[in-house]
Amino acid sequence: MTEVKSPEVPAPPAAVPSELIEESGRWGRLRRFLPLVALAVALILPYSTLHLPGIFEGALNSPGTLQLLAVCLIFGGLAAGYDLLFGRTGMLSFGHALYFAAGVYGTDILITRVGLPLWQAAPLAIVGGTILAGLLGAVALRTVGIAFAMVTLAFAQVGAILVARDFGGLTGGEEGLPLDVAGLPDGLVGVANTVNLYWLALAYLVVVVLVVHRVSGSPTGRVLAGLRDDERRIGVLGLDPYRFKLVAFTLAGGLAAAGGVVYCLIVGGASPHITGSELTLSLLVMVVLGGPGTRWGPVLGGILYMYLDHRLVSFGTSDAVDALPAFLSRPLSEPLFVLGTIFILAVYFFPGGLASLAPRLSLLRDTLRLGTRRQG
Amino acid sequence: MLATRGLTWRIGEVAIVDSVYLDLAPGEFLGVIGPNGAGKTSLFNLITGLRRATEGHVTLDGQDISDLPPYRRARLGLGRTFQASSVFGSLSVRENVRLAVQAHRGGSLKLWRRAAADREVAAAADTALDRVGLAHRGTALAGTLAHGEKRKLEIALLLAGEPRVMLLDEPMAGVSAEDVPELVQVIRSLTGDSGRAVLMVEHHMDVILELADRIAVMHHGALLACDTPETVMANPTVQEAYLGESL
Amino acid sequence: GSPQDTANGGGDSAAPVKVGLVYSQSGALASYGKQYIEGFRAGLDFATNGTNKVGDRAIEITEVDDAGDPAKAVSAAKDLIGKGNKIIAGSTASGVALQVAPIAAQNKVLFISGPAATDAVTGANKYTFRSGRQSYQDVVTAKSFIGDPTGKKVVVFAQDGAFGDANEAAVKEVIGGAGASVSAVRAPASATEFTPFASQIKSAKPDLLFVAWAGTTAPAMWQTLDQQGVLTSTTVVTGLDIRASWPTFGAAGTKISFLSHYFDGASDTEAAKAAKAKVPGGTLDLFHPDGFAAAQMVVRAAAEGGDDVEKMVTALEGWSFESVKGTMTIRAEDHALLQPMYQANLTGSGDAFTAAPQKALTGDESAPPVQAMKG
Amino acid sequence: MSEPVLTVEDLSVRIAGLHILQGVSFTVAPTGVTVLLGRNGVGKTTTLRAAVGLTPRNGEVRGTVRMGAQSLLSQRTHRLVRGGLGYVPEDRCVFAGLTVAENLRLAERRGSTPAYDRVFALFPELDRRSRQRAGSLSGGQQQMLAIGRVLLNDNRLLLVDEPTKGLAPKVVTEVAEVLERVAESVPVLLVEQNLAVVRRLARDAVVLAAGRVAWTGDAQELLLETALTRSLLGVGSAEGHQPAGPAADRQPTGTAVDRVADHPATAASAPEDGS
Amino acid sequence: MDAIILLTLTGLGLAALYFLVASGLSLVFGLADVLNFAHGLFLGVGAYATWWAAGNLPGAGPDGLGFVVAVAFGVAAGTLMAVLVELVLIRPLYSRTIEQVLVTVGLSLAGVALLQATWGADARPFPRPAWTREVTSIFGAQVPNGGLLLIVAATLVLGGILAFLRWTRYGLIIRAGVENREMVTALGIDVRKAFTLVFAIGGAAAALAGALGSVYFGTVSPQQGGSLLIFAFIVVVIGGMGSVVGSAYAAVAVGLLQQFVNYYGTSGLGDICVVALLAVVLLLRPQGIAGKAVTA
Ligand SMILES: Nc1ncnc2c1ncn2[C@@H]1O[C@H](COP(=O)(O)OP(=O)(O)OP(=O)(O)O)[C@@H](O)[C@H]1O
Ligand SMILES: Nc1ncnc2c1ncn2[C@@H]1O[C@H](COP(=O)(O)OP(=O)(O)OP(=O)(O)O)[C@@H](O)[C@H]1O
Ligand SMILES: [Mg+2]
Ligand SMILES: [Mg+2]
Repeated sequence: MTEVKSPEVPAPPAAVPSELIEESGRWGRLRRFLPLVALAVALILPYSTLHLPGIFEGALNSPGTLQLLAVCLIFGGLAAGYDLLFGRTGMLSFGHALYFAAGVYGTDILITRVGLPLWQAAPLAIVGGTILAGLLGAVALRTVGIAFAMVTLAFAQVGAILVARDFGGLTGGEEGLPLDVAGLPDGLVGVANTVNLYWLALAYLVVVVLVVHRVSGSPTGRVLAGLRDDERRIGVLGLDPYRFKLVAFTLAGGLAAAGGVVYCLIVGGASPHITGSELTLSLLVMVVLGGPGTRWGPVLGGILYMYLDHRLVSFGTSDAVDALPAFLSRPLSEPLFVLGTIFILAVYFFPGGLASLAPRLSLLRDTLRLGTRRQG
Repeated sequence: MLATRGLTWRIGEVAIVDSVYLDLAPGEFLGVIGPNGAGKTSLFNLITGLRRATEGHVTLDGQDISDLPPYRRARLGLGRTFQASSVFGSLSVRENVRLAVQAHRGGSLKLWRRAAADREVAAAADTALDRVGLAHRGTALAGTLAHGEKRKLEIALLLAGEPRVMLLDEPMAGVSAEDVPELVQVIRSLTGDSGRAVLMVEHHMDVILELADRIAVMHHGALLACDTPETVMANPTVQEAYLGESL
Repeated sequence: GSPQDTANGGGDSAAPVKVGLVYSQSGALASYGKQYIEGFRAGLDFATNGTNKVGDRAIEITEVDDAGDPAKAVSAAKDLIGKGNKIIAGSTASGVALQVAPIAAQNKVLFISGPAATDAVTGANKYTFRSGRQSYQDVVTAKSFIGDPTGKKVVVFAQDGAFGDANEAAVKEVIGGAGASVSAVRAPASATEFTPFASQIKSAKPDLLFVAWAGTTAPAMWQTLDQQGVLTSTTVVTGLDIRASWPTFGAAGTKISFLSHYFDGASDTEAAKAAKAKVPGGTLDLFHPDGFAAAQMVVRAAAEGGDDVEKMVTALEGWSFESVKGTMTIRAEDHALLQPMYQANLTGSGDAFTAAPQKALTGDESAPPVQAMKG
Repeated sequence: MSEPVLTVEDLSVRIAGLHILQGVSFTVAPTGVTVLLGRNGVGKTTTLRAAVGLTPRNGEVRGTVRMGAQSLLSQRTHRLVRGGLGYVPEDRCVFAGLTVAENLRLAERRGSTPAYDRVFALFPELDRRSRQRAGSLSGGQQQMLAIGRVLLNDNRLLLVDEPTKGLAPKVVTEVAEVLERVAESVPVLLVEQNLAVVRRLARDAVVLAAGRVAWTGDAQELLLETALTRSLLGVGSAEGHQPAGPAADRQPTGTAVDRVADHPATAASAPEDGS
Repeated sequence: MDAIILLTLTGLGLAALYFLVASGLSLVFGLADVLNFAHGLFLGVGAYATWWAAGNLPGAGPDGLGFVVAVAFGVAAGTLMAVLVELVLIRPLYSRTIEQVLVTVGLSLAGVALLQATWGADARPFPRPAWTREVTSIFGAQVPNGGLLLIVAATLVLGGILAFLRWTRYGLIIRAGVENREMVTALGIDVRKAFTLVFAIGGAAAALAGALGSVYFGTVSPQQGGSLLIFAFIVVVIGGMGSVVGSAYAAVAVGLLQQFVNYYGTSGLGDICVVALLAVVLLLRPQGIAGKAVTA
């Protein structure tokens, strides 16, 4: 027998696309409203002067906190968009950062270098990012599995090189390109208006979640879920797998580009940090941390990841850490050390991502309740 | 209706499928038998386009479909099941069939409609499920089905596409003996509709003999015989190559 | 409450002066950040005579780590501004400085950029100042190595990207403008093998080679230039990096003419002595003067401006002060910081190298051209 | 009857939700060949693989399997094999990229001298082709290699899965001879479809049907009962030299399916059933 | 002419460095099926351990035999690290590819940060024999000895790995394990040990690459491993996963391409050409140069 080893397609841990199963039971109905509750909280948040020491530096409505939250929301949306590829269609792309970067740099360059107003620059950047994703996807999708991951990685690497190379001084190379605020509406400029950026980020997240969920529940979403399970079978049913994968890839690219636009506004510029493969890897981590293919997992994963990424910096320099002996405080003051350790632990202790916590918690709750009932 | 002309698939020097000429008439039920590794599944793969033949052609209604990708062939009315059940494990049984119906009816590339809202698709899917007797399992995840149920779901997926030529790859494999007669009934009903042709690989000789109009015997990639069951069963070469080896 | 409430913190004269420092405590530039903050503390001590007070107002410093990431720096700056800090300083990385500067302008707070060397900070806007040198000053110092540039052939070897672009442009302007013919050899910052570039340089036969290279690949680059005989065939000028990096020049170190922003022993001012006494380890390094000067500027701004940022700006513009490097002047037009620059050479081998000053350029001699204020 | 070398008790195997073995119990005598029979897909291979600990990851094994007093199910495969349980897999599984010599070398066990003489005496072909890549051997030669690999060491029990599958009649005879000689020194549990081989080798027989034991007893006795073998083993295993008329064949086999399904319940009375 | 010889030889030096990094990656990727993002960390561990040993370990030093001892210590440290990683982190996740990727990503983040926390972010001068800083004149081209050392080391490593795989029992087990893991256990061999061994070899190769790469660069820094890793990945994929010989070909192709394009083209084009090569190879032959045909 000729034993043939094929490069494994690292399929995401199978999860049920929740849009395609009907929820039932009291808990199921209750869960439907949880996102609305979360949205309501998110809407009220900027009006709250609540201070959560240790969790945020300032009051909830302080610009610093809102800025942090805005960044978290963006990444929640990005992760949800990436999940459309990875968790819901089963495509492992290592180059998703490229389309995000296209949105960031596209907006920045169009506003700062070309001098377009935001309302022209933003749609152009999104359309540009989407077209880029469509073109590169059309090429990359001729491969599958690890090869696909590597081709997308390669494309993203070219993007990173081009940005670093700073052709014609367009991108500002390693220094990045601060956004020229002259082209922006006043409401988006200045620390006092950070809340507007927060609204923008929240809107982005809502839009992405809406799109992802809507698409997942659409006929196309059904095909995508099928593609994740068995691509061969989709072909035999008379559907062109390539075409649907391209649709998902382009759509996810477009969503990432849109996220880039908002991110550019929030951070007030572009820097080459966002072009690297590290960002794609972090997206992957976010999705897996949250639970691929689950309704809210990737969003939560993205938010949590970004929160940790920002907050661990101040955790590292906090007095509590400084007070520890050197062999502990030195590593702990490196945010990446803590973040890396958290991933590793998360992989072992939440194998299905955060989303798997909910059922487990409810299991725990049920056991507890049973226990108390028995006692009572 | 379906014809293969010198269909050959080589890996390196070895011909896995070796110059196969087959003709399938409308309404005909052709059984394919042969020892393990004879190339039966590979032949199916060549016909449905999952593998590209190194030589030879496949024609459907006289049209050469050798260069078409699997999905184009499927749209022309070629449907198949797989030897190892390949259903969409993370979707519910009902969603599996709805996906197949939707694939057949078109309109899959709609990003903003609610898939669940399409009544016609749902109705057609339920009919297909009914026919294989899986209606009561509609909400179960296909990945959690028992083996025999998966085989039935495979057939439901096939039915949903309303193909004119159906290729069944060992539909009975792993089906418990109690379930065999039921499944045989389902398969028999496939040809009941006029003009549909079936090509079925099966190791259960009794099933083959019960259903097939003609039997093709494959051995080492080549077609050893293709004739009525009586003739094939009496053929000494077939006896030796498949039915039982003499010492 | 409304979302805007806390954004405009009011000032009252007995309240402390709040100063936010956003710089790299972790990440690739952590050691630059460390020098900066040590210098800052020494400078604050020096400028307030050890009281850490301006008048009767204490100076309250908040330090935030940006890990070299502009996005984190912007978040931190917004947070600090939101909490009523009127003065932000720091920015170890150029990318951070460039992204924080517009925020300062948008919110009308004072921003004193730190070690970030990019020329683009100069003249960025009315509220942005710098406490360190800029690339252009490096290049002017480099020019001082070749005497009369007329008819000379100069090659710039720089890495791709904005840092390299800025250096190439500055050399073309400063040395090319003085009559030399300038060409450039560029290499990717990520390059690990430099022979092709060394060959290109060598075949150009320059009278002066100006190298602008930062990052961990620098030692490999120098070694290759040395091995291919570039260093002995022409005058090679580059900037002298922090002390810890000196041994990494290896054998090449003694063959290079260095321009220097600062090194221990380059100056012997009162401030330098004070800084030396205060800095842990007692040895000054490249970016201690930046932190020191930043503290002096902070104290000046707070003393003269109170809580009024406009007044702070006025107080700083045109101000001359004695700092570690000697006399520094904040040019009113574009907030360039005119300061002495040094020529130096390295001697020694192994791990023990010493730098010796060859010549000092005054602040006027190394002054960059005046920029129009952009914002 | 002396202590059995292998005891299987109430063995159940589930793979991917499929209940393949449903409480299989039988024993293997300490000498001679015990043959495990049954139609395709009935679970013969699954039984052997469960015994050597090679059930796939998504599988679940219950029950007990003992070799002498040693319980096998809790142990890892390589330990079992080192402890003297030789396994020749169904698809031969020679390492195609390795030479014949390398394939054999791989099978050497630490602490015992490999019996190359024994192997090469049985299969001179392997000696001659020792530098050929195993992938380019013919099916029969590959089968020799697969058996040779196991015979390199002294074993307490051999599990051999369909050694004659896909082999030319001449080679089938050779393999049968080899097994016959091997069985003189080591007990063998053999899965075999070729009834002629079974007739020649087997002393005891265990017949599986639908995941259960349908019949156990003396192999020769089983083979004498044509109707019984037919009903238990199905059409595929009908003896080749018996050119049964197709029309005659059609009716009985149609019912054979149903009868096999009944067998687990009627296993005890099976022998009489055939008369 | 000079230029071509010089570029070829230095390009081969670069290729040797890529190969040293890629060989371990390729082994682990191809044989143990783990996409090891922590490989850069193994590199760093090897480099720092060598650096530390040269300064602190009795008998080790920057010159002569002492240097050999230092490198041996570095390689041992890298090997140990790799073995621990396999035993503690990878083994429990066997066949869960995505989780393995994540764990190695987390590990590389945490590990590199740990190196940085311990020894600082800045590059440190690397102890090395004086002759490695000099050049050898070959047909008029001044070829750096550091590069030649890499070429020699890479050739030895290539030969060593091939010899190991071909002639040792463990090599046999690993080669057989790639074909059919299960059957190897059925012959009475503990295949898990063999996979730990694959990691050990990968770690050793990485540590050696880290040590010799640092000799070549003259410095050691925490990020060094990570920046080489991306090219190593490209080399592994172009070469065909799991094929050490394929990696060698691919490394030579990538090294020479980069070197020549950087000389004759504009800066940055070299990297882009390499990436383009990867894309083209993958589109034409998804299994890589030496990869086996992908089927099923
Ligand atoms: N992709 C492949 N690469 C190499 N060999 C292959 C490949 N696919 C099939 N083969 C070989 O081709 C032969 C025919 O396989 P095929 O699956 O068509 O057999 P089959 O007749 O369906 O057998 P079965 O009854 O066991 O299902 C087998 O020997 C198989 O090993
Ligand atoms: N890994 C697996 N996953 C799912 N089903 C399996 C698996 N392995 C075996 N089976 C199923 O278990 C049943 C018994 O298989 P097994 O290989 O034990 O049969 P067998 O008696 O050896 O048949 P044959 O005579 O064809 O070799 C078959 O229906 C097969 O499809
Ligand atoms: Mg088959
Ligand atoms: Mg079997």
